[in-house]
Amino acid sequence: MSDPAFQPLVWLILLPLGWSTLAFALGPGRGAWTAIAGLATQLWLAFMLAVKVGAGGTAHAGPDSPMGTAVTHQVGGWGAPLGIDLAVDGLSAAMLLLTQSVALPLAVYARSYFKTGDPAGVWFWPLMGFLIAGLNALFVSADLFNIYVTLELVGLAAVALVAAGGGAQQVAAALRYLFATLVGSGAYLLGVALLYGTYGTVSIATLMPLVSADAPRLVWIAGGLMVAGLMLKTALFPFHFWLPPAHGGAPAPVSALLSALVVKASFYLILRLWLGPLQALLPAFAWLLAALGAAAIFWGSWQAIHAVKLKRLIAYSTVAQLGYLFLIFPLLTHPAALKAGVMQIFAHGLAKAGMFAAAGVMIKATGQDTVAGLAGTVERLPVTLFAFGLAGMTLMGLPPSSGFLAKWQIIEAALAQGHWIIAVVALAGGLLAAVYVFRVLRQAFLLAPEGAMAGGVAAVPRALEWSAFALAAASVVLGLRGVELMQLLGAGA
Amino acid sequence: MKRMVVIAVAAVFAMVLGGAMLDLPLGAIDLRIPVAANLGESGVSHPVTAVLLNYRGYDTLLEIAVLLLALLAILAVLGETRAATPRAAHPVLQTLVRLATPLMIVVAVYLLWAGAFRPGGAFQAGAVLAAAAVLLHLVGLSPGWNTPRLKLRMGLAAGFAVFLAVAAALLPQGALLRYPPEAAGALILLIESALTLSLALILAGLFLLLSRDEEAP
Amino acid sequence: MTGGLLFALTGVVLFAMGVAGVVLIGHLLRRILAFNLMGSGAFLVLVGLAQRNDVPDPVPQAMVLTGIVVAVAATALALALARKLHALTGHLELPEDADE
Amino acid sequence: MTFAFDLLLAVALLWSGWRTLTTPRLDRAIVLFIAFGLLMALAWARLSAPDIGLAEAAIGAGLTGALLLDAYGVLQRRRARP
Repeated sequence: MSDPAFQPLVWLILLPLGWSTLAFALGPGRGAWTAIAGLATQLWLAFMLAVKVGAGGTAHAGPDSPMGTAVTHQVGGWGAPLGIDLAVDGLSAAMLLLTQSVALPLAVYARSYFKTGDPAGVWFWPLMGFLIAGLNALFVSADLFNIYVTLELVGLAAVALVAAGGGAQQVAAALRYLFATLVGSGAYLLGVALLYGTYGTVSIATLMPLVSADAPRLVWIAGGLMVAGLMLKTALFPFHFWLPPAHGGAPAPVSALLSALVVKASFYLILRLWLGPLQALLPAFAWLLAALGAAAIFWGSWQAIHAVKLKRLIAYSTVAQLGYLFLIFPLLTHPAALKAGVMQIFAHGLAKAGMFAAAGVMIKATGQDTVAGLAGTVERLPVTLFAFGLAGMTLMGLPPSSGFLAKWQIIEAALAQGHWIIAVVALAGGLLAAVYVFRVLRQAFLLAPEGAMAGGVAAVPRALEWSAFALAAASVVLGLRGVELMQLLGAGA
Repeated sequence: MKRMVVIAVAAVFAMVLGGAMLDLPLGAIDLRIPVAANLGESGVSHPVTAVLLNYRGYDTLLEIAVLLLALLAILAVLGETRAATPRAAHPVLQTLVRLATPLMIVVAVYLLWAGAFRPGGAFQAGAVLAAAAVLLHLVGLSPGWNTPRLKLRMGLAAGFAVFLAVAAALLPQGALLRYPPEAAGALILLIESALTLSLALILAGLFLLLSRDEEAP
Repeated sequence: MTGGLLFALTGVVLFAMGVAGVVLIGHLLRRILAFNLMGSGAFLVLVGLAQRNDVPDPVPQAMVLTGIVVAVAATALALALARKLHALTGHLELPEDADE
Repeated sequence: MTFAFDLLLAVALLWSGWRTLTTPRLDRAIVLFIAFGLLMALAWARLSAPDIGLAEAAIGAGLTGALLLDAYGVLQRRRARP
């Protein structure tokens, strides 16, 4: 373990960059096994890192920052503020663990999903590699400008995945998404520029005491720009306009990656700024964010209940579920609030990946992307329907799923501080989720109309059904093993 | 209506932000001091190159990944299309470009070499080479690109791969991209040479790949 | 006022103009132009504000070099998508999004 | 004196940026954008950042301009043969 070359946090960035470059060199349609082997190793690395952080870290290279860092790495050996520091605390370790745990089953899923010759799958593997590398790099970075570069890496890879091999609808959705993500990171970059201008550094750890000591008006504007840009990238209501077409129109494995991980990255960053350098400033906006979150829950659920297409329904459900994340901001003084937020990130990440994967199976089997077309699928695709149901259970927040744990903690933190309104919103959101989940399940249990299924349900590879099931089941089982995750969050903070 | 509102909001934003900039005291930290103080160990004497490839070399590593990704994204978005067949330009123009190309290569090599101690470096050198490739295409002396074959893909990825490999190989030194001071100059030159080649190919590729969908069915 | 601060203020106005352009303009190529103005504005603020005492600062200069390359990458991808959309639909404006 | 030049340059930047967005003809907008890029290169030189000036001229104005002009050319040709 003391070998300087064995540093999980560094390899979590180098490895996906390496295998995506290799997949690119191997050529069109190649690289699936490279990706799966790489992701399996990364999952192991993320686990090792979480164990290390949970145990208190080894304080390698550099003192503990005020961010409560457990494991740090000074790239180039210079150290902040001259160089760039990487830092992993409980929150980052949790995000890394989630990223690899969602990506690995989805890679197995995608290998079966993109049959040879599918134009959407030609460059899928290197694109996915850059996406995962960008996410991992974002979660470990402790430098605001470096984070800008990782944001662009994630954003461009995500846009390319939406558009790859698609028709006019996908290309239009990708363009909408591209402009949203570029304006979002542009606003973030301007905020970083203002911070650098004010203090002369972009290192998170160096900035913390400086901002707390003295924050001129310019820093407030910088904070506002950064958070606004990241809200746009997280698709918080009313900035959600780009999400449903992009997540609803992309191929199922891509939708799953985007909904489960990509939108969480920008949310993570808001949280990171909130708990870190902008600590003194942001609480002024806490209720604004919570109100937008509540609006997202109601608007997203309403749209999901009325969606015609299956994947649209799931995409609107993402808009709603992202709303929960913003409910925690007024509650953050209570320790349960952060735990609730991270549990919700995990619950939604696993469940939504499972749900999109299951939807992909149903669409492949029935040949159409509509809720109405699902009639009769329960007999042919029991595993997939079960997966969809389990994922739905997590989204509704039923015990013993991780979604239940997340909502329970939000409500606990809300009631402890007398903010019962937040508890009411959280409960109402669960009921609305039940409406759209049961809308799908009810349709699937209906008998197929005569003649409509003339072609029958097409056979679907087992790997598709079972990887969807694994993700959905994980979202439920995590509810039983949530304590370990919560302990990790306490570490290094 | 929407138009007026957006323009008004933008104007107010610019005024508020501009106003907040006017009476800003100097920052608490001045990175010019450590940049200059460590220049001796950085392996180059031009401060911007030192920041770009040493102090903040990790940013540059990820930035090359973004550029390679953009090329890959364009390949994925446009799919299989036939390359545009260039129309042959006037012979005088062709001769001019033929003469200019070796000159541009010399300029690129100079820029690459100069980057160590004065303005210049891999990006500028790569851009000049890319411009030469685009000119050759525009006057009809070289064809457009199809889906790149193995050799071309290796060339496109080489710069990033070398950079990544050096970054990883330096881990036993204690950290990612931690150049030993005595070898820093040579390693940076190695990375920059590989980057120049790949950047030229990628930048030219952005143009040559985009200009091909002309002939798409 | 110093030159650095002057260019930083210019950058703020360019950024505001660029964002307003991206929001208001439907034509995709013009939107791409607007995005580039926005980026140039942010770059000017980054270097100009840091050099408001007119002493060159290599750190933001290197950051802007990185930023310019990222911006050209984004521009090229945006153009590829716009050209693809034009080839598929014959239009250079985004269609209304509908769930059907 | 130098400040007067900077002021002139700043005004020229804003003017060319504004015209890029508002001029009715697309080809003019692109040419104005390339002019804007060259003015940016000049501004970088004034900010003692010749590295950025070189990159801006080559990549910002040069490559981006070439990509835009090429896209414009394709649109014209597609329009010419429907």
